[in-house]
Amino acid sequence: MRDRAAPGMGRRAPWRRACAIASASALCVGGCGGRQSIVAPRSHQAHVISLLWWWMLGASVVVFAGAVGLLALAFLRRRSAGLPLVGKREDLAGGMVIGFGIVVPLVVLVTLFGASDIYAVRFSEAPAPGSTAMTVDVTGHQWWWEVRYPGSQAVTANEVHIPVNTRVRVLATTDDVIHSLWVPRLARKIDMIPGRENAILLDTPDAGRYVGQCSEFCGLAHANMRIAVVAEPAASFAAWLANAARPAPPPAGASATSGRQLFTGRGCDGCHELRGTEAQGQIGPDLSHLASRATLAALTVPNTRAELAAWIEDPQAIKPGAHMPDLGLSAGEAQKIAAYLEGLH
Amino acid sequence: MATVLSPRARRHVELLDHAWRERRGLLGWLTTTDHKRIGLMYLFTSLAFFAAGGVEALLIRTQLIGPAQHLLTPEAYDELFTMHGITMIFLVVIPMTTGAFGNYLVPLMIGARDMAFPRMNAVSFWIFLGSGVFLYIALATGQAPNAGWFDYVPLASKQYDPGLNIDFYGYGLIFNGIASTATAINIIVTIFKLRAPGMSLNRMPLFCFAFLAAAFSLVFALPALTLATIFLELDRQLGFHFYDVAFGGDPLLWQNLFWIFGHPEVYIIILPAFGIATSIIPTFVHRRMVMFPLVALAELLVAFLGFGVWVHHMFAVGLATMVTVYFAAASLIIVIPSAIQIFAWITTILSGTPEFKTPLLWIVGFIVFFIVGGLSGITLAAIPFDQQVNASYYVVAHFHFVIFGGAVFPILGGMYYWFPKVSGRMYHERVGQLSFWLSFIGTWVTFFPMHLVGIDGMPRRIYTYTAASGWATLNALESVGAYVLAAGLLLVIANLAVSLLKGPRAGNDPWRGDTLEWATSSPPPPYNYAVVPTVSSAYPMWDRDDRERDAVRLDRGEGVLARGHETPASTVQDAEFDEVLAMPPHSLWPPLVGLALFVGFVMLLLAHFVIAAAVGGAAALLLLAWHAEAPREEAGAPVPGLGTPGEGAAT
Amino acid sequence: MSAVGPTAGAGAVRPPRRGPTGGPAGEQIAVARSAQPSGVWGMALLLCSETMLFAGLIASYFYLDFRAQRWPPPGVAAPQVLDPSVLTAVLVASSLPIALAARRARAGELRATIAMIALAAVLQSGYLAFQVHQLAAELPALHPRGSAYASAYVALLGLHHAHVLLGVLLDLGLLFWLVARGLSDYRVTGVRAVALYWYVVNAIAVAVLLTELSPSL
Amino acid sequence: MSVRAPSVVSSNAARLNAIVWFGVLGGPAAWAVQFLFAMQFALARCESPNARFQFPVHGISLALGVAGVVVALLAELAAVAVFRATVPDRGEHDAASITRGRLHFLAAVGMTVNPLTLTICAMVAVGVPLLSVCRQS
Repeated sequence: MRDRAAPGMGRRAPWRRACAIASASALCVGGCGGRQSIVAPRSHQAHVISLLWWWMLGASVVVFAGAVGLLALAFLRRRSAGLPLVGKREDLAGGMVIGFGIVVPLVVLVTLFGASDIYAVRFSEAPAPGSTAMTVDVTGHQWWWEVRYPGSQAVTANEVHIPVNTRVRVLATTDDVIHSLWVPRLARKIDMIPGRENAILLDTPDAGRYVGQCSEFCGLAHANMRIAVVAEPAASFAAWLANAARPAPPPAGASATSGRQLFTGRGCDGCHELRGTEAQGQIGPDLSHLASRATLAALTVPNTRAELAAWIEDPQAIKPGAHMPDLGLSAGEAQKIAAYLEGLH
Repeated sequence: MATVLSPRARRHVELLDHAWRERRGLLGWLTTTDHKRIGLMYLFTSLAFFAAGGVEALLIRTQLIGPAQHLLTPEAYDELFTMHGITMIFLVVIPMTTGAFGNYLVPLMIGARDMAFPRMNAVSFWIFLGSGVFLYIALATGQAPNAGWFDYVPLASKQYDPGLNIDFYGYGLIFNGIASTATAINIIVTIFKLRAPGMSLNRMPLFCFAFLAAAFSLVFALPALTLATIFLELDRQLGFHFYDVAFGGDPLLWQNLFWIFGHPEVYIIILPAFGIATSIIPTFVHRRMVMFPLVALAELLVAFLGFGVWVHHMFAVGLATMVTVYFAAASLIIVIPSAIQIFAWITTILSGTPEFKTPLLWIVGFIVFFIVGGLSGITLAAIPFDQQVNASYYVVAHFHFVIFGGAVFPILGGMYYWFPKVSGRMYHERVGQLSFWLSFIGTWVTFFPMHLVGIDGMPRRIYTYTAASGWATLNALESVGAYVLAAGLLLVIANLAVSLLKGPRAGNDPWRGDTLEWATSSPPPPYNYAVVPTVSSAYPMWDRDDRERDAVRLDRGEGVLARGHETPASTVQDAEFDEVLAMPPHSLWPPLVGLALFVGFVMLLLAHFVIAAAVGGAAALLLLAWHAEAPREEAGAPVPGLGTPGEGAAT
Repeated sequence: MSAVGPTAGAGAVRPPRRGPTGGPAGEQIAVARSAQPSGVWGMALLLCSETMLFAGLIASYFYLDFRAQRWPPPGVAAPQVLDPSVLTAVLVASSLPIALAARRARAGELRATIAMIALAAVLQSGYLAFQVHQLAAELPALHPRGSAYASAYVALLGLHHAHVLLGVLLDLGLLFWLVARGLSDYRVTGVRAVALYWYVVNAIAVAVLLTELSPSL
Repeated sequence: MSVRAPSVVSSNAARLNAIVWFGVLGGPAAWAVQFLFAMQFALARCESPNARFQFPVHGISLALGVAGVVVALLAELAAVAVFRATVPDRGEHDAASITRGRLHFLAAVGMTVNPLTLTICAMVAVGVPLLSVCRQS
């Protein structure tokens, strides 16, 4: 999925090919249009922006080559005074400055202003309320993302599920400091600022998992505050949403049951909520369906039982600075709690 | 002067030597008001901070050399990248340019004998030194600022950063701002008032236009930062609510105030570099700058438009497009003054006969880097694209090309260019060129790949990244480049240090330079010029007959002003001789005032407000005593060779 | 040509004056000069910086104002108009003795200069005393810890009062040296610079007053 | 024109000096006013939660933009006029020629700066009305 130029998307097909080829060629230095590359776009607005980038890059290369070429020429004819061909003509030298320094840039810059800041900007502007099929509330926390689906009980963290080919309005807010939601392949970034309700549009035709990251410095674990957008066909999205809206499933098996007791007994419920149980903590992520997530600690480690146990036992070792305290659990206790949480599908 | 003097001329020079004798030893340096010694103190202090900032940078690059490294804890990493930014901007580039180059060279270039306010010049150095020590005490005690150099609230608020870290930031920058403002005012008044008679605005070296523009930017931009940090400390120490949404404050107030300062700041950093470039190029290209008036304009216009672009740092905060376009438009047009200068430089080099000696090499390197940084800057004025790469490594690449390639390269070129003038000795050319090529390659390898990782989605200020991100190769490359760059910089220092002791004698004018500083001996005497220079163009050293006329006038004792510690002042626009200023000699008050302010700010930091107020009162008394040494008055009598004071208005 | 620069505008065309002898020791003062003295230029630029500081302060006040739903917030009384207006009028009035002091100083009349500065200093410190007393009385009612409005209000007045205090200190320092040493070109320039300082402070005082009272107007 | 006779010099120079400073500062001042005011109106309209700032931002932007363009044009004319009036004469170094050279220099500066500030005013004046009111970007 990562680097393949996805199948055409109507009139936007040429752009897609252009970008895919270009990203493959230009950025293979950078690990081949990596998982967070803005030049491997998977949405219309990301396409527009990457196209804008390729045009600006092209123009820049021309300017740079021209200027450095002139400097090289100056080196080659360092012994002969005057301009090439025309010789000592102060008026022409002045003309060069006015032409290359004022006239040409003026034309280019005014064009760029119209093309990007007046025209292209409308594709990445916030969607007007009510103009989209659905809204998702994403709230930044130090250092994880809370995801809620208005009109549904569903609450999750660090993984935003959206249906493909659907205009989704993401309402980006913060619970503490400034964060910035940035999933480069799908949309421009949007800062999450106290007291503001900022919005961006998510709308991709391609099912897939798109990784993003907090891009405004937000403290110790800023580097480990990643997010994934999971775009899936409408049917499977509906199924996921229905499941996510249900209360947490009961523990299955002995060790899970004792894990369940440890969860409340050792104070995990002080921060975490398990919907439909007495665990009603509101500080950390909702864990009602933890097992349905692919990763832990905001995409720091994969969500396997071993990693989960390790994370529960010593959070700081996995994510330095994280607010999740070390509860002094024994390895065994951590294993039991992990066994329980791994059952929460 | 190198030329043999007639007995009469020598008598005048002896009088001057007597009138301008400097104290020796440590006390001499402590109490000096000589712009050249103050400039040197600025130079060495900011070089020390440059070393510190460089070490911080190398630690950062080493931590990022591969995925999931553990050289630094997140706490240490946050303090290091914050201190790296603060150091390089407030403790290196500004003092190095306005402080060292401005102090040392502006009076020489305009044919003056000192700055307009010599004692204020000294006090601004001591305050700068104090602020630097203040900030590094924070690092030494493990509570350095750790919220990034632009220190966004609420992360920087008491709630999320309870230690002293941010208080060091707030008071350190207010403290530092006093010094910068004083220096800026001093430079402006010096350029307005102390130009040698005949040096009308259009005959002023472009170097001075650049420093004038930078100084004006400082005067008008710094108050915004001071205000923002005052609010910050009121919030943190007294529980005010300027930035606290819960009580009707707004975090964006900080961002606006900070960037109202922060963007002009970028031009404050780059403008002196323009000035250095425009004084090195004509010398080594053996011709005058093409389009002198446009280059002068470009330098001033950049400073002016720089005040209307700040929101392009905030395109992602969710403002309305119809607000942000105002800033986008200005951000695009501000490119044109830079384009004018770039093509003026290139055309001058192209149509002259360039000698690619070390100083010119650094300037050519600067032009190349500045073009790259300028082009990436244009892309950041395209709102949608900026909203993608904002706060990513693409931006880190952009401003390092502009600040390191654009500002530090000319500074190093300037250090080579004026080394003979300041030290009287010549540096080693071969080693000089080697040091350039090492730094040039190092800069490319360090900063260019940052564009690519930025495009590839790497945010700035992350202390670690995963192997899966695909950023490892480029980051390793960047770190290697950083070591190469460090080697190049060390070679520069080594070259200059060794040449200082062993270099061959340079003479007054080793380059056949174009501006006045090359007219006097190397190093210049305390009074700079035995005779007030005659000026009839912007390239006075290329008007040989004027220099010969000066020799004659010295012989006749015209325009020598040997009666005392004096320098002539002239009218602002046409530089007609206007009055004779008696300059205050050495004074002990400046270092004392600096010390008092240092103690005062430490008390503020520790929230001992009463003691701080008492220390402030002491500082006020020191300033009162300061004025006991009023300069000797002038009678306004005609001065042979200069004319009658005040006659300017008659023409 | 006079010193009408592109900037601080601190200079009008003046005929070069040969200073009349005056002052205690009959020393010659007021150097012949057609441009503004450096001291006046320096003060003018310092005041550019100060003006930017207060421009930012006032801009911040209104920024928080229009970001707010209600300004001042519920439960906080809008400031009363009369007292601050009268006090500011007094402060602005002190521009007159200041201007006279500058003129007398250039004419070399020491006593008149001292008298005028002293008079101005009395007016200014009277203003300061009353204002500080007022603010101290208001503080309990609107504690700066209470709201962004209170923060902005207190900071606005506090910084302005500090500005005035600085000016009074300048007055006193100047008086000290005038009494001790009499007039000289150096101190004539000093008087002119301090006068310029007060013109700007008084202009700012009016701006601060209008800002402070904006909720009540 | 004859700026030889001292009397003519001073009066002429004084007048040209006033004109040339308008020629240098007119455009930048026009932009500064347009920028500060138009942008502030838009900011107040879009950033304030309460209804007392419902300005017609499109119109304001257009009006101030046009005003800015006009002032910048006038300044340009002033600069051109002084530029033509003060072609420097070589060789002389009397006060008159110094002043003339300086006026010529400032005029050249003005001639360059005004078209640039004019462009900014025009770009925004035309651009803003094309944008939807207060849409977040």
